[in-house]
Amino acid sequence: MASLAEKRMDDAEDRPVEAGTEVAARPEELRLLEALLFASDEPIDQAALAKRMPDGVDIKAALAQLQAEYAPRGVNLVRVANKWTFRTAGDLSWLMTRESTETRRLSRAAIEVLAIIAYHQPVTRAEIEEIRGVITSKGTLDVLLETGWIRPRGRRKTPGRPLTFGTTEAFLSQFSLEALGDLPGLEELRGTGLLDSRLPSAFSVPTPSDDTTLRDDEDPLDDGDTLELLLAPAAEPEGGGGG
Amino acid sequence: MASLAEKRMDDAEDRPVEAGTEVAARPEELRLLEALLFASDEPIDQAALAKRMPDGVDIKAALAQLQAEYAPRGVNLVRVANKWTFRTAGDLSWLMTRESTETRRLSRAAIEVLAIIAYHQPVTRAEIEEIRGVITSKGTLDVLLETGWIRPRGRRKTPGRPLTFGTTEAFLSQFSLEALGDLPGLEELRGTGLLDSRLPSAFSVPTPSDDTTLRDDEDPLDDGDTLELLLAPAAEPEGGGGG
Amino acid sequence: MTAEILSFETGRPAEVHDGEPSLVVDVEGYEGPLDLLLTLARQQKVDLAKISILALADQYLIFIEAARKIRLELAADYLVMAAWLAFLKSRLLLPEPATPDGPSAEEMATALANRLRRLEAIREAANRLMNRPQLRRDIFPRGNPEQIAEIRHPRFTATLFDLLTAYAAQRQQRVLANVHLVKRTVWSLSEARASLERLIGIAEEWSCLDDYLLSYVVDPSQKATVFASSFAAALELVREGEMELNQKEAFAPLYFRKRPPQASGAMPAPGLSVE
Repeated sequence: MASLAEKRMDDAEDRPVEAGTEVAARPEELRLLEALLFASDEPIDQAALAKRMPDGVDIKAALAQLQAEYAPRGVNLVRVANKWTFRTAGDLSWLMTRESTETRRLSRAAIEVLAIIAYHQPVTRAEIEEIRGVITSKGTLDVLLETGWIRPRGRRKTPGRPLTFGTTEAFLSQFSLEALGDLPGLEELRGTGLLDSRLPSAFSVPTPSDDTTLRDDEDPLDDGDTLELLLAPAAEPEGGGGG
Repeated sequence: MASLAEKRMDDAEDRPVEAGTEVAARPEELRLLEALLFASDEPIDQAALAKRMPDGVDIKAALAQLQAEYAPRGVNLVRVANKWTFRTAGDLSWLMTRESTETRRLSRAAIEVLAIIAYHQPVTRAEIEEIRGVITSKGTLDVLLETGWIRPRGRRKTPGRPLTFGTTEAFLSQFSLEALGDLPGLEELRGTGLLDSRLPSAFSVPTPSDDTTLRDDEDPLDDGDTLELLLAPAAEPEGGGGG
Repeated sequence: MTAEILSFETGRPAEVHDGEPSLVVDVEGYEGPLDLLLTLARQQKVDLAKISILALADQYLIFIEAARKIRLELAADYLVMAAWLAFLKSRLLLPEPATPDGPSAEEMATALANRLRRLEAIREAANRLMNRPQLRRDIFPRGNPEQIAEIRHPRFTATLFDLLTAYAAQRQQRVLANVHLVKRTVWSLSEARASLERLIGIAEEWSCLDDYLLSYVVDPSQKATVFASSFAAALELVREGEMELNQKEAFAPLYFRKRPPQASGAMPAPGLSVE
């Protein structure tokens, strides 16, 4: 058996011939153990290892030695639930992640909410819902906050102290706007045909501003405000439960 | 050593804190590399490794060093299909056999056809049959395609537009070949002129190549080509009906 | 002779079933005539380059004869090869014609020898290939690979056009919805008349229109439109002789009653009589 394997090794050109001299005296059982542990598709306990290994090997000692050998390496021999397996060293777990970006289109609802925030800011969730005529789901605001294009500005000085939302600089850069005032107004929207020209004369489009200074009717955000709290429906009783 | 290690085993579930002194000076990049390569069961190419490693690391040198370090071990760093991966040492196959799931037993005909495809690629079914002096049954090609070791590459620009076959990366991986040039006995075969005298001079192919770019005398596969259709005898009139 | 032919059975490299009886001309076991020829050639135990094609042809023909004697079904390939070898043999034995057209017998013999060499070479290569350490047979990859976690960072896209379209569409939709609501709050003339007709059905005596209307119309914001429509409708009903209206002075409350069947002017109204 061994001679067959040796012959195979001879025509395998991918293995360098010389070995590190300092490990020349490494006991063969360590090689066997590391091969078994490496190839196993699940952690193995000591008894199972012993069954596979030649007789007379002190498995416990060999495992201990192997563990010590691999301790400083990028891969460690670890014991999980009394079974042994190789695992990436804990301090290198960052290597085991890959970051990637994926392009996602905003949902229709998100774009609608974003548009209203842009034109009507500072605006509360209840006001957004009044304009849209539908409840805004928490998910929609979550997504918009994730884009970084909107931000909670403060709290409106009304009962319930609802959050006010506004747009960010990232919003301007996303839509290639120099300033929020560059958003087209009523006449321009009419000019492009986006707005019906027969709208009642009382119809108006606000002149948007993303001035960061709070309005008179706005309070600053509370210290304890976190996004989690900000978006909880309870914070805005008039918003109602997300439909 | 054993007693120390034992003590470590007892209190350290994960890994001992201090390192063996002989590897204390081991460069960090070796740890990173071995972690990356150990974690994957697929070979990784140098470029992909470089992308994950800190800048300024000489990947090639580090890989060579890692390969030398692991050469005497039960797990070796090998290069297959120009990519790097850890594999159990070839001489330990006697130990690992129980690990092996039912290995595919190829028929003699399938082995021959595989070898012809490997050494003569790109090659058509008719050319395979010319070398073997016998019709290739559809079943033989089916079995080989199922292994994933061969693939239809394109169509030869000759009457009947027969398929050309070549080997895959899985083939190189299966037989631990760094590249097709490492096929055993390839040099001798070339020396005897047996590889290139077979074909008409227009198709002279002195060396096998699994380069995915098609040869001058190859057309790409048609959109509608499916394996079912590809292997139907009708596609290669010169192949005749399966024996 | 048969024994000699069959002796090379044992020399076959692979896939001959061990348990088979030894006195069988086993064409089935061969991968075609070239394989058979190669096996026969091995019996000559010489370098294929120096093989006697003449002797090989003889052996092949004898084998085929033996197979035919025991009425083995032979694939056409074998018979074609036999015919060709018989032809080659006769060419090799006869002196070459003075003006040969096509390849000479020697060239044909060499070509055959080369084909055999090629087949043997590829078989040798196949053997060496299969003897290499094979994945999951001799050597193994990491059995329990660790997944590389993918951290996805979404990049959201939206265009200014999307934004403006969404805004304009929403605002417009709301405005139209408001206009619709306003329409519903306006009392049309016919609505007013229908209401008044219901009212005068009750009011035999002079009643104050304002009181009726106020109790009828709940929403104070609708007061103006209700009064306007009702007044117009009331005038219409008076003109048709259905009711009588009475008002003491300008801006005073309006009184109305159902017009008595024959009481045109019989009962003096408290104030200004509209007729």
